[in-house]
Formats: sequence, structure tokens, C-alpha cells
Amino acid sequence: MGLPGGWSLENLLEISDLTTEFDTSDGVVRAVGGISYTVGLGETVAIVGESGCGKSVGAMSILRLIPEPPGRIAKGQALFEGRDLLKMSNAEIRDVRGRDIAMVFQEPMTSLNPVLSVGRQLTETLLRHTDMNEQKAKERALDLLRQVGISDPARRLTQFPHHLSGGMRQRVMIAMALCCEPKLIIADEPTTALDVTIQAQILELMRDLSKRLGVAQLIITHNLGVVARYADRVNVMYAGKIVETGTAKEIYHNPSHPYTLGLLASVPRLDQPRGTALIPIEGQPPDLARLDDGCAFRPRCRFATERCGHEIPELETVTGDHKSACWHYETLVQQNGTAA
Amino acid sequence: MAVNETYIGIQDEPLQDRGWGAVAIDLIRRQPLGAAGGLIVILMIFAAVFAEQIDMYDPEVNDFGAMLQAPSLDHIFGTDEFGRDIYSRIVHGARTAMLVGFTAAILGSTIGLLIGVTSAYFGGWVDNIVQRVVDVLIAFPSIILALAIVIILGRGVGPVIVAITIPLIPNCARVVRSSALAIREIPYVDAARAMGFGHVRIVLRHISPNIMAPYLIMLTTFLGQAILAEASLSYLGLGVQEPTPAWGLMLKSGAEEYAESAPWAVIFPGIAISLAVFGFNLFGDAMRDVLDPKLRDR
Amino acid sequence: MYKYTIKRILLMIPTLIGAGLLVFMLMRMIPGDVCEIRLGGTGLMVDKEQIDICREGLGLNQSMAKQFYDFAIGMVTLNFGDSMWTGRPVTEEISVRFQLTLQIAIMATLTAVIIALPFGVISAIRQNTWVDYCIRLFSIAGIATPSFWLGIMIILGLLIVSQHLFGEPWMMPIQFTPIWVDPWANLSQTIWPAVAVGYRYAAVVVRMTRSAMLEVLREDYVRTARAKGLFEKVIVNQHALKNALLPVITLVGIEFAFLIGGLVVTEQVFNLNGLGKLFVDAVLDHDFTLTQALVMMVVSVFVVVNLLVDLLYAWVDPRIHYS
Amino acid sequence: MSAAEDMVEEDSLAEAEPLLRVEGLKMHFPVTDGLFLKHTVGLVKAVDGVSFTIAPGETLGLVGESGCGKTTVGRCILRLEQPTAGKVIFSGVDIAGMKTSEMSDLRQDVQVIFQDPFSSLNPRMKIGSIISEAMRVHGIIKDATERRERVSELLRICGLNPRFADRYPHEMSGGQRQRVGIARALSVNPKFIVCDEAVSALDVSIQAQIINLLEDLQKQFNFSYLFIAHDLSVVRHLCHRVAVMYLGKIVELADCDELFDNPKHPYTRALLSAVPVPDPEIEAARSHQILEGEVPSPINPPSGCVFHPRCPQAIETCKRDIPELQEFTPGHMLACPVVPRE
Amino acid sequence: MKPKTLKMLVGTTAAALLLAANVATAETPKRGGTLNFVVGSKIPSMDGHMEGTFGMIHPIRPFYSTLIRVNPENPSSTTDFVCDVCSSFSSSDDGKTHTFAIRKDIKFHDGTPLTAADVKATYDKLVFPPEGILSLRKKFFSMVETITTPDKYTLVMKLKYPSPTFIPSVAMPFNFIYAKKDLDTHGYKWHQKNVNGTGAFSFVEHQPGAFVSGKRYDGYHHKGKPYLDGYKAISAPKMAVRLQAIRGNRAAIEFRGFPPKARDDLVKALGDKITVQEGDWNCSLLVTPNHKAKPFDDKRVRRALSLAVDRWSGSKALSKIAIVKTVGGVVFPSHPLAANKDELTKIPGFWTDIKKSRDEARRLLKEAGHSNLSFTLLNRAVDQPYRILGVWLIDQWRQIGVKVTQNAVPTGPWVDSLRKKKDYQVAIDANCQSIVNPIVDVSKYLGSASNNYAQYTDEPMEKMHAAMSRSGDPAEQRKIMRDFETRLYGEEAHIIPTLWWYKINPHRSYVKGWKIAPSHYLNQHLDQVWLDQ
Repeated sequence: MGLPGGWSLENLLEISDLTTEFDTSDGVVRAVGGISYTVGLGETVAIVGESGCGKSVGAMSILRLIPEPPGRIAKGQALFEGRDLLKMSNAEIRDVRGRDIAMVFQEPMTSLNPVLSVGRQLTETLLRHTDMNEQKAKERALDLLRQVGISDPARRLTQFPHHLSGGMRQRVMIAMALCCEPKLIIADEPTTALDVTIQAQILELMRDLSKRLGVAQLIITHNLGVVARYADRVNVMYAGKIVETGTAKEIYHNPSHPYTLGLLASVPRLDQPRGTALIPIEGQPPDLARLDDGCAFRPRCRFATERCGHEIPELETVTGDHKSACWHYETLVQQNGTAA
Repeated sequence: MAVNETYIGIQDEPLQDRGWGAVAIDLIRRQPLGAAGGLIVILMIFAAVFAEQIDMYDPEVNDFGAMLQAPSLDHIFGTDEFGRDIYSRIVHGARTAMLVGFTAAILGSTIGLLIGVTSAYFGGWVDNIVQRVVDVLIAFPSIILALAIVIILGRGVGPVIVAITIPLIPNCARVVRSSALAIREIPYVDAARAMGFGHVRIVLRHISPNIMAPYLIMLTTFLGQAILAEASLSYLGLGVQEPTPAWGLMLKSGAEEYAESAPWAVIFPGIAISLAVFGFNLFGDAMRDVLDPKLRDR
Repeated sequence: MYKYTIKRILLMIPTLIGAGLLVFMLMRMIPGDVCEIRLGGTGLMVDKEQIDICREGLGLNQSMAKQFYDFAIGMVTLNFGDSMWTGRPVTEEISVRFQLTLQIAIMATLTAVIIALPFGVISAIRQNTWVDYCIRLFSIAGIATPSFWLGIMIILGLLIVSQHLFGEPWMMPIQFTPIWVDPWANLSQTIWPAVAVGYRYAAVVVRMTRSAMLEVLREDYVRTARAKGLFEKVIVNQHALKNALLPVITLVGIEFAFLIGGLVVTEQVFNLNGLGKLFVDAVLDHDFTLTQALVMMVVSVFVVVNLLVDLLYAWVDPRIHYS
Repeated sequence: MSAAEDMVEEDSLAEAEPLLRVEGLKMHFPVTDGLFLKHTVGLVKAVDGVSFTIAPGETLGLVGESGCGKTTVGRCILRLEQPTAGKVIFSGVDIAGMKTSEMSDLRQDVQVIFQDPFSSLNPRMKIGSIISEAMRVHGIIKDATERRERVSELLRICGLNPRFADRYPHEMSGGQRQRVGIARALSVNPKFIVCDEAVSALDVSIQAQIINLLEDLQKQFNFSYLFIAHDLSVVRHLCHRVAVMYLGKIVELADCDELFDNPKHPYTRALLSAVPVPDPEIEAARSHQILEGEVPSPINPPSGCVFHPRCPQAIETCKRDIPELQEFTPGHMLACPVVPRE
Repeated sequence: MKPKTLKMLVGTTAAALLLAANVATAETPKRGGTLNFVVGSKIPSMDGHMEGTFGMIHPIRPFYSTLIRVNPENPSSTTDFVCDVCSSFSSSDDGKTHTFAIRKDIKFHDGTPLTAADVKATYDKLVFPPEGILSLRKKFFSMVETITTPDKYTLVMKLKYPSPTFIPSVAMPFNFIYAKKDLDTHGYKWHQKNVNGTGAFSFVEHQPGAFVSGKRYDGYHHKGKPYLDGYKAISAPKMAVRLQAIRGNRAAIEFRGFPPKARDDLVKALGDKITVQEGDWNCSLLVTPNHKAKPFDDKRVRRALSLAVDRWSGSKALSKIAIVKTVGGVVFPSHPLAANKDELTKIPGFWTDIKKSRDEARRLLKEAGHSNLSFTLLNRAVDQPYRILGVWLIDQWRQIGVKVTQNAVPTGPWVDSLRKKKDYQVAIDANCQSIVNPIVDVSKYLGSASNNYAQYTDEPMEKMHAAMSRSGDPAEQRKIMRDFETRLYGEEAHIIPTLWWYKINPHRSYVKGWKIAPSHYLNQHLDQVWLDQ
């Protein structure tokens, strides 16, 4: 975990002021509006938020996988082991991709190339980034498939993605990500498309591998439960900004942003009896093309004051690493405290 | 929470409609080729509608004092072998072309739409039979089919339109069918069925309007194809009849006999055909990009 | 796969029957009569008696049912009869032309594919750049140009240019020499129609390749490939192109089948003694036997090519698992 | 609402005459082959003998993983599919065997809310027409002005500004569309609504809004819901009783809290264990039972108990005998002979 | 028997126009070379007896000989016939017996010697075909009573009545002499696909739809001929291709005829490498009103339609764009029986004052109650000259207020409509014959003729024609012909004439020895053609 109060060399990845924009027919949409966070060595960090809040775009911006045009990384830094990913040449970033930082995507159905065999898709990463020969790469691929718990790996290598079930495919995706023993895996909604029992299998696998291999993980998800179960630290995003960041425990037990608070109150929980009241966040998420220079959550916020209308709050420390981007977090923390 | 009076979305400003100007500027910026195509299409339609107003001579009157004259101030595109003003014939030819093109394209794609949707919606033996018929028509050499139809039906623009339309229908029906098969599975169709609506209502009101993207794309493609088909039929001597001004006819006689001695007789009708088809295709391509990037050619 | 193939082959039968019925009825709906055209078309004096002798000789005075029965039996037993116009066996008439048409179709396909694949791919990767615009304009121009016009211009261009260069106008041969007899004479005749046809063909394929590539490049697995750090070249050539090829293969198949029976206009322009020309002549001459046999042949080629395309499809795309 | 009130309510429900009774419902999709004369070469047993009842004003949750047949059950009740066997008795009438033409009236009693708010509304129709279409076509309200008023009212009931009537679906957000879907279902005054994953596609904050709306509407109009979902947390929150399906069969059916607090079937247990709770401390304390393997193909389901290949408690007889859904404790049905009686 | 050139009709032989200084008879023919020529039609069966198209004549005629033929040295003459397989021929004084002495030095290409029996067998097939066997020329020989061979090299044809049309009919180029042996052993259909003749060239190859090639027959009976080593007749139905082929020297000549612009283009591009031969063509383009369709049963309407057409100025304009030129009456313009200009301009429709003519036309229409006449013109979808003339006629009729739409259809439906359905209102048709044989040629205008599609009966005209056919006196024939012509075109306007076709043959200058004839069917045996290369 990072040192309190600032960036440290232990940080594998340091994102600062990352801003990604898209040109659309409605004008420039700032999907990611200057976010900063860190991922420490071996740490599992979650980015949580609702659809359209920019969490995926933010993650893909790190590896510069945003389609350009219409996308554009407007500014910011993404220091990976001290090197700015955003300033690298195309050749350099290609070397980083798949070797140092690997990605696991949401849709295992579409993220694997349907016309290439599983083996081919696994080995090509190895052949690209290491000096293994075909034979060695194949052995390594077999080993990887075994590691991610795929039965009969030798046969699987010759199969095509459509032969595999969703869970299997996601395992293949993970095996692919592990190919070159990366230092960081970015997992973009890795289990959203899967059933709960499979979701549990996959997440358990990821946690296990991560621990065993010491790989840091950046999990992008909307599922608060998944975050609670697996993440060390959490960044909550809303409308392209990180509105709260802290350890999972802090976030869940001491939410210091009205949005986080609202999320937790509106999610139905398995451990609460039937009929427990849900308190939804009223209104709709804002249109990113029409953001003004106030707090984006203001229209849905019961704490909103006049100040929120013209000043965008920056992340401020609540306690230690726990930060919130709200002018009224103190009021909120107090109220919460009394409520709890 | 009670059913309250604070409606969702009441604080939204109403979605303002952007003006046509803004839409046009946006189109030019994003689809410059498409905008150019649109401009050509508008030009063609304008010429077709206002042919009498913008022509310079009667397009059908022979003037043997002015045979095969090169372009001049009197005849800006020159004259043909009968001394007819080529510019005026092209302007009036636009009317024939638009008539043939639009009628054939609209008929072809609309009939294809209905057949395709019906076939997909009912499935089973209806689909089976329709698909077999479509198979036959697609496999049948289309120019020969058109040729046979135009010979059977005889004179004039009408038979040419029918002859051009019929080979278009199965292509559209097939594309529409596959779209409709997908749409049939979309929940709003289930919702309509759950509401207890009849087949006709579901086909016409719920499925067909949602196949507008492939339909419109087929339509613009067909427009170009129809104009070219008319030219091909003319080349085989079976297109629109003299002395009606028609581009295919003009191009054919020009290209066959006067390509060298009176190049203007072949260049201008050729440009007219190519430009029109070009325009429709550019426009159609842009529409494809806007409406449905996934829709296949043909 | 095996079962699927059998099923597809059986599915050809209704198509062939349908095509047979259609052509049989169409031909008899066309006003005119092969004897009247052949004997009376010249404007010479011809008696009714002579026409009747001719009709009887061709079996045209028999009932429709009998004629159709003979036609159907002929098709099944592969006995296609004699041309009503020349009196030669239909198979002989067709086989003479088939070679030429097939060669042009193959050459045009090669031309088209060689031009279209790289252009389509470049156009897609450089979407909305001037390169893309140029390629798109080039390809739409190909679709927008009437093929006979292009053919006439090619011939005229050759005549004029060669006269300027060599003093003597040069024209391509107007009679077919098989490629194994004289490759040079063969190619100097066939290359021009192949180019004229190939241009339009390439234009269609470029558009298809471009749109398929654009679509594929947006797919998740391309993003996955990028995230693996693969070279762009590898991503385009191996990951994207292989997927984008599927619709292109279909199109090439359909176009190829179309060329076998549809080179009507180009064959006229270049005076190619091919199937397209034969087809038009047969229809215009009311040569029932020949037209019917031609339709059956072209439709057969079409369905067979389609079958091959589908099997190829299955081979390229393992998702299509026929069982 | 207190837990005590809840209990009373549920007691009364149990005794009421059920609004809907499903008996032995089977939906087998044939896998066909052949060219013109199709013949069946196999069966996908999407639903294989499902029985349950729903009382007026009750919500029955139907949970399970994808492919377990829960959606097909809903579609059979809606008669979007023609069931292979079994009865669907609605208000005393068996609608499973009815002809489509006889269905028209019943259609209006049974309505549906779909999962995907983006595809369940016809994009070419304005919201107003979407909601009023059925009223017009079925002649429920013949006067156009009245109809417009009714549309406004329905929109208001569903928490939408009546001005939305003039908008197209694409001009609205997911949550708003889902409200339109609900308003459409309400337009024919149904008694029973099938909610097919009605909130799964929504974001958490919006999901809560819709859940609350569904609850409010039920209180107001006394609907019955068949709530089909895979999200157990939502089901727990919303349903009176819950049925767990696995591969076309109901494996456990019980009152909501009973099922969640006291799951019996090994599958239910694994399912519950797999669902994470949004609280890191609780999560850290929970034991996570990870179910091995995946759901087998319904074309060729395992013999005996369909769950046995993945079941941690499976014994030899499970491979052989198909377990019946039986009352385990009062009100708690279970299809597993292995679970010991306490 | 003394050989003599038969001159049935005496008169000045108006030579066709020969523009370029060609056919320099002083030149000595060179031997060798292959002549490539293009044929603007498909090649149907190879049996001349059952075909009527030049598509068969051009490629096949050189394989065969005929009994007599048009004089190859003077093909533009309409009356100059010479022997081919005969050494002489003569007729009895009553004109009923014609005796042909057959040459003894002739062999078929397969080596069989030719005798009178072969000629008789050929003519038996033509004149008295067995049942089920086509003979398109049967009608031409309706006057023949018997064909006999008194000895091996003598053929006698006896006529039922003397006929001025007999000898020209014998000279028709379709009357290929077949070997009796072939007819006996292979049957009457063998010649459709096989060739065995006595012509200047022997058969080499027929590639269906593409070409026919022949090589020099060394045993040809006209000694020293042919000059060519061989020829290739290449089928090229599109006019543009034929033109380009000559320009690109893929072919040296085309024998049917080119439009004027094509000639100009060739001359412009190739200068003196091109020689042009031109002349009147024994074809005339007609407008046939359907007398059974109202209002064309009214002769005032028909006359109005004829009066509206300005033939004299049309001739000037159309001769620049179409293969028509000469204004003429029913008879081929340069034939002795043809009307001279004075006679012609008296016939309504041929008046030189077009204004007067059109005023009369409008008056007639008004009188008939059809001032706003509109109708559909059935035309043949063939460019030259049908389409061009169609456009011109429509514009001519527009000038008297008649609105015409055109229905140009392919040959099939056109023939069908004219011959079978007879459902047209007004049609464009042509009278196109091979040998100039006016009395036979004008028989098309008889209501009773099988190729007259106007559906009228006109007894006086039938009588006039019968009188002409059996008259031995050219002056009388000419007089009757004037009455016939005036009644047909003027009084009754059964048929509305337009212009005579005009044959233009631009060819490579190295083609020598071929002379233009008044018909594209004639003089196509190619034995006198040589290449100056």
C-alpha cells in the first residue's frame, strides 16, 4: 500500500490528472475529467461507478486503447514504474501492453478472436514478447491453461473460442493476461457477463493468482459486492471524476461522499431481510456533454448548496488515504456518524 | 417512497432540436462525401422537376440545320445527330432517370421489405416457400430476367421500370428478412404480442418501421442500380424508347456511333449517368455509416 | 459438415426446378416465334407453309405440357437437345463459349481481388483520411460507370493512343484463341474486358472489404489483440482481415457466379463469343432449348458456387459448425 | 414496514385462492433436422415439469443462472411460447391450451416488463403511442382525449413527466425507459405482471428507483408479480416467495426470508454463497463455497438429479433417481433427498 | 449452243456510285493472303436453301457455286447475269423452256464430279421440297413445271408460263448447288451443319457464334481463281466493333454496310488506307399502316401521314446519319423500271413543295376527323436505319400535329406483331431483297403477299402485277408499274414509303477485286477478291 499523503516509489502505477475526451455530434464529451490514483505493487485496486461514469475509458486510456479519433487523451500522466505511458512512442507502449500490463475484458464472448484457435491466441503473446520458440510457447500455454483451471488443456489449445463456455473463455482471457507474467492486470468488468457461480469462480481464481504471482490488479466494476469482497482500495467514480477514494473498509463503513453514501443505500443486500427500505439516488446521471463548472452530482445531492453550483470540489483528505471530493463531506461524515 | 410528484427528468431541459442548418453543417463536417452526394441528388431532383423551366430547346424536336454541332453558346452541350439540344435532353433525361430510378427503387425495396418481413415473421412453411422463390430469383441471371420482362411487356417507361424492379426485389427481401429475423427476437415485438396485437399490426407497425435502416440503404443502392440497368437495357436496344429523352439511350447511340466524331454526344450523357449513380452511392454510403455500420453491402 | 453438405446439395433441387419453370414460362410469354424470326425476320417472302414446316420440325406445335415434359426429362437425363436456331447440340453451343466466359470471369475476379483487398484494408485503417476518400471515390466511380461505356472507351482509347504512338491503330483481337494455343493472342484479347469488368467488380469488393474491415476493427477481439501488444500489421492481417474476409468471400462468390451468366453487355462491346452474348441472342431469337439450357447451367453454377462459398466460409470461420 | 406486518400479509396470502397456478409445465424445444419435412432429432428441455402458484398481490421470485429456463416459464405464462405440456391456470382458466384468437382478453390481464430498457420499446414510436396503442387497439378507451389523459396519468404514476409522451425512446435514459415499459404494462389494467429481469440492466442507483416503483405499484393496485431474476439480492428484497431453478426444474421453493436465511438445497447454498455482499467486513467473515464446473447442456441433461455432477453432497442414488419437489418443512419445498431433516 | 449473256430487260445500266477511285481493273491480281472480314450477324445453319440472312451468305457463300450468278465484274448492274456452273444457258422463244449446259470440269470439294444430276437434285429440293423440308425460295419458282436432265451435262427447266422473274430467281445467291450424293446419303438436313460445295473455298472451321474459315479450293472451276489463300468470316453483331475492327486492322472489310459517320471516322483516321464503295441498296424502308386498325382504314389518314413526310430534305439530312439516301418509288432507283424524277414528283408524298404537301395533309386529317391523331409506331429495335428513321418520322408527323409514341421492339416481337398478332397501328417495315428483280420485289405490296402486313386487299393491283409478271414487253411493264406505284403510294397510300437504303462499304484499300452490288447478298463468292499486300 502506498505511503500516506503522496506518491511513492512503491507505486506501480501512478495516474495523475488523466483526461480523456471524445468528439461527438453533441460536442466534446469529457469522459474522464482529470483523475488521479495509484496502484501499489501487488495491490488490488477497484474503480467502481455506474455505467457511463468513465471508469472503462479511464482504464483503457492507461494503455492508450482508446480509438483515436474520436477519442483523445487530452492531458495527464500515467507513470508505470516511473515511465509515463502516455508519452511513450507507439513501439514502446506496444512493448508494455501484454508484457508489463495485461488486460482482461468484460465480454468473453467477443473479446476472443473467433477464427483463431485458443492456442494461437495464447502463444502469439508469448512469441511477441519473449524469445520463446513455438514449441516452448505451446508448453507455456498448456501450463497457463492448467493454472487457470481449464480441464484437458491440450485439447483446448486446438479448439476455437466458440467451443468454450463463457466461464471457460474468461479463464482463457486470464491465462492470456498471465502469459508474460505482467506486473499489473487491468480487469474491465471481468465478471459482469457471467453467472454468479461462475463469477465467484473467476474472481476467486484472479485473487488466487494475484496473490501467488504477486500481480497487482486494477478491477473496474459496478458491482459493490465484488469490490467489497476483493479490493484493497476503492476509487468511486461519478461523471468522469473520482469522487471518493480510500480503503474498501473506509469507503463502505465511512462513506464521505453523498454519491457513495447513496449507492450503498440503494443497493439491495442479500444479508438484509425482505422489505428493508432502499433509498435510491433520485434523478439521472448527468449528460457528460453538458457538464457545467459545478459539482456534477449536485442535482441529485441532498447536501447541495449554492457553492456546489459554481465550484468543482477537488479530492480532499478525510482521514489518511481516504479522500472525498465534496464541499460538505464533513457535514456528511457527522450525519453518518450519528446515523450509524 | 410513495409515488411522488417529483417526476424523473422534469429538471432536464427539453431536448432542443438542432436547426436544419446545424444538421447540414454537421453532416458536411462528418460526411463530406455524403454531403457531396446529397448535393448531387438534390441537383438531379431539381433538374427533373424543373426540366421545362431550365431547358433551352424542346428536347424532341429535330433540327437538321444543326446536326452534331459541337458545344457552343447556342447549344452548351452541343447537339446530337438529329440536331436536338443535348443539354435540354439531359435535363429532361433527368426526369426519366429519376422516374425510373425512384419508382424502381421504391417499388423494389418496398415489395422486398414486405416479403422479407412477412417471411421472417411467420417463419415455418411461409418462410420456406418465400425463401425458395427468392433463391430462384437471385440465382436467375438478372439481366436476362429484365430482358425477358421488358420484351414481354413491351413499350415505354413502365415496362422498363417493372423489368428493372423485379430483379431488385429478392435482394431486398433477403436482406430485410435477416434484419427482420433479428428484430423478431427483440423484446418490443414480444411486448406487442403480449399486448395481444394482430399479426398485421405487428408486421406493419412494429417490425417494418424498424427495418428502415437496411431498407433505406437498399433503396439508395437500388437508385443507382436502376439508372445503370436502364442504361444497360438501352444498350441492348430495350430501354426507354426514342424520342423520349433518356440518358441510357443518349449514351448508347452516342457511344456506338459518335464517340469520336461527336464526343459531346457521349460525354455529357455519360457524365449525367455516372454523376447521378455516383451521387446516390455517396449519399447511400453516408447513410449506411450514419444508420447502421454493420449492414453489409448488396 | 458432411450432413450439411448433403442438405445444401438437396436444397439446390427446388431452386433448379423453380428456375426451370420460370424460364419455361418466361420464354413462352415472350411474343414471337423462332421460325417467324429466323425466316420472316429478314423481310423476305415467307409462306405460312414454310413457317409451319419449321415449327413442326422443332416440336413447337406440341402442347405446353408435352414440351415441358420433354424439357424436364431432358434436364434430368442431361440431354439438352439442339439449338432451335443453328440446329447444333446445345451442349456444343455452350461449351464453345464457356471457356472464354470462364477465363474472363477468373481474370476479372483476380483483378478485382488483387486491387480490392489492399485498397479496402487501407481505406478502412485510414478511415476518413484523404487516402480513404480517394479510394472511396475511385470505387464509387467504378460502380457508377456504365460498363459498356467503359468498354467502348477502352477500345477507342487503344485505337487512338496506338495510332499516335505507332502510326497504325491497334485493336485487341476480336476472335478467341485458347490460352494454350497462343497465350499472347489470348491475353491481348481478354485482358481488356477483364479490366473493364474487373474495375466495377473491384469497386464493389473494395466497398465490402472496407465496411467489413471497419466493422471488424471495432470488435472487442481487435482491442484484445492491441492490449496484448501485438504489432498493428499482425492485428490487421491476421486478426482483423481473416474475420473481414467472410462477407468478402460471399460477395466474390456471388459476383463470380454472376459473371458466368451476366457479362452480357461487356461481351457485346468487346465482341466476345461468350455465354452472355449467347444468352441474349438465345432469348431474342426465341431459341427455347438453348435459353432453357443456359438458364439451367447458369443457375447451377450459381448454386454450386454458393455452396462452395458456404463450405469455404465454414472452413475459414470455425464458428459455423455444421452438424 | 415492519417485519410483523409482513408476516401477517404473507399468512393471508397463503390461504387465498391463487391467481395463477402452474402445473407440470414443460417446454421442450425440438432440435430439428431435415430439409422440407423437419423431424426432431433432440429436445432442449428448457422447462421440465415446473409447478407453482401465485396469489393475488403476491410476488414470486424465480431465480437461477442463465439457461435454467426461468425466462421460458415467463414466456409460457405470457403465451409467447406454446408450452409442450402442463397447465397454466389463470383465474381458473387454463390458458396453456388456448388458441391464440381466444387469448385476446387474457392478454390484457397478464402483462410483462422486460429486462432491456433499450430494446423493449419500439424506437420508431413516441412514448405516448407506445402507451396508448393497446388502449386504442383493444378499445379500452375509445376517446382520443381521454386516452391522452390516461397516458399522462400512467406516466405520472410511473414517476415520469407527462411531457415525455411526445418523446421518442432514444431521447430517454435507461431508467426512464423502464418506467415507460411499466406504464405500458399498466395501460391495459393487468392483474398479473411478469417481470423478466426487469431491473438487471439498470445501474444501482436507478435500480433502486424501479424496485421501489414496482413495490409501490403493487401496494396501490394489488398486482401479482412473477419476478424473474438472477440477482438474488434484488429477489430477496422484493419477493414474498422464491423458487430456485436449475436446468429446467425447480429445486427449492420457500418463503423469501426462509429461503435466504435457511437454504437447504446444495445448489441454493452455493448460489447464495457466490453472491458478494457490499460490506468488506462481512465478506471477509463469510465462507465462500465455490461451485465447480458449469451448467450442463439442456439438450443432454445429466441423469437422475440434474445437479449431481456439480453437487458437493451428491451420493450414488443422485445419479439415478430424479428427486421430486416435496415439502421439506411447511411452506418450504425441496427437491433433494440428501439434505438431512433437522 | 452459243454462250450468251441473257438480257431479258434492255436498258441503260445505271452504275452505282463509286466514290473512290477503286477497282482499278488494270491492276494484276496478286495471289495469297487471308481475308478477314466481319459479319454483323450470327451465323445460323449453313444451309442456304433454308436461310434468308446475310449472316449465312457472307461466311458460307464462298463454299458454294450457283447455276448462274450476277456478273462479278459488273455487280451493280441489275440485269447482267453470267454462268457459274453452267457453260451457257439459253431460253426458247416462247420463254418457257430454259436450257443450261453444265460444265464438265467441276468437282465438289470431296472430289465428286459435278453433273447435271447434282443441279437437278438441288433444284428439286428448292422447287419441289419433300414434306417437312424447308425451302424458302420455293415461291420464287412457282412458275417451274419440270426439271429434267436430258443428258449428264444438260439441265432443262420447263416453265408453266414465261416469266421475267425466272432468271433473276435462278441467280439468287441462296441457291447453292449441293451434291446429289450428299442429299441421297445424308438426307436433306445434312447441309445445315456440313459443307460440301464446288465454291472457290473449301470449309475449314465453324466455331459457333464466332467465325467461319475457309481455304483456297485448288480445283475451283473458274481457273486461276480464287486469289486468296483463305478467308475468315468473323461474327461481330455490334456495329461499333465492326468499325473498330477495320480501323484496328483486325478485319479488312465488312460487306453489309456502314453508317455515314462510321465511313467518315474511318477515312479521317486512316486516310487512303481506306477505300469507300457506295451505292443504292435494294432495300427500302416503309411505313405500314394497319388497315384493320382505325383510323388507318381511312385512306385520307394514310395519305396525310405520307404527305407529312418531307422525303427530299430528309434524304439530305438522313444520308449523313443513316444508311438511307435516295428518294425513289417502288422500283430500285437505277433499274429501268424505276420512275424518273418527273414521274415521281407527281405522286402525292413526293411533291417538292413540302408546305403544300403538309397543308394538304392537315386538310385531309381534318376532313377525316382526326386532327388530333395520336398513335403508336411499331418499330424494330435495330439502329440502322430503323431507329433513326423512326425518330425522324415521329418528328415529321409532329409537324402536322400528329402525336406518335414509339414502340421499338426486338425482331421477335416485331415479326410476331406484324405477321401473327397484327395488333399494331402503324409499323416500320422494310422491303429488302437480294437480286434486283423488280417485279418479284414489288410483290410485297400486293395485299395477298405473305410478307405484306398491312392487311388490305386491292384487286386492281393484283391484276396489274399479274399482267407485269407475264408481260414480255418492258415498255408495257414500265407503264403498268407506274400505275401500280401511283395507286400504292398516292391514291390509296396502302404503304407509306420513306427512302431507299444506301450501301456504304468502307474497307481497307488493300482489298481489291470486290465490287459493291445493290444488295449485301450479292457478289459474295469472293473468288475475284485479292489482297494488295
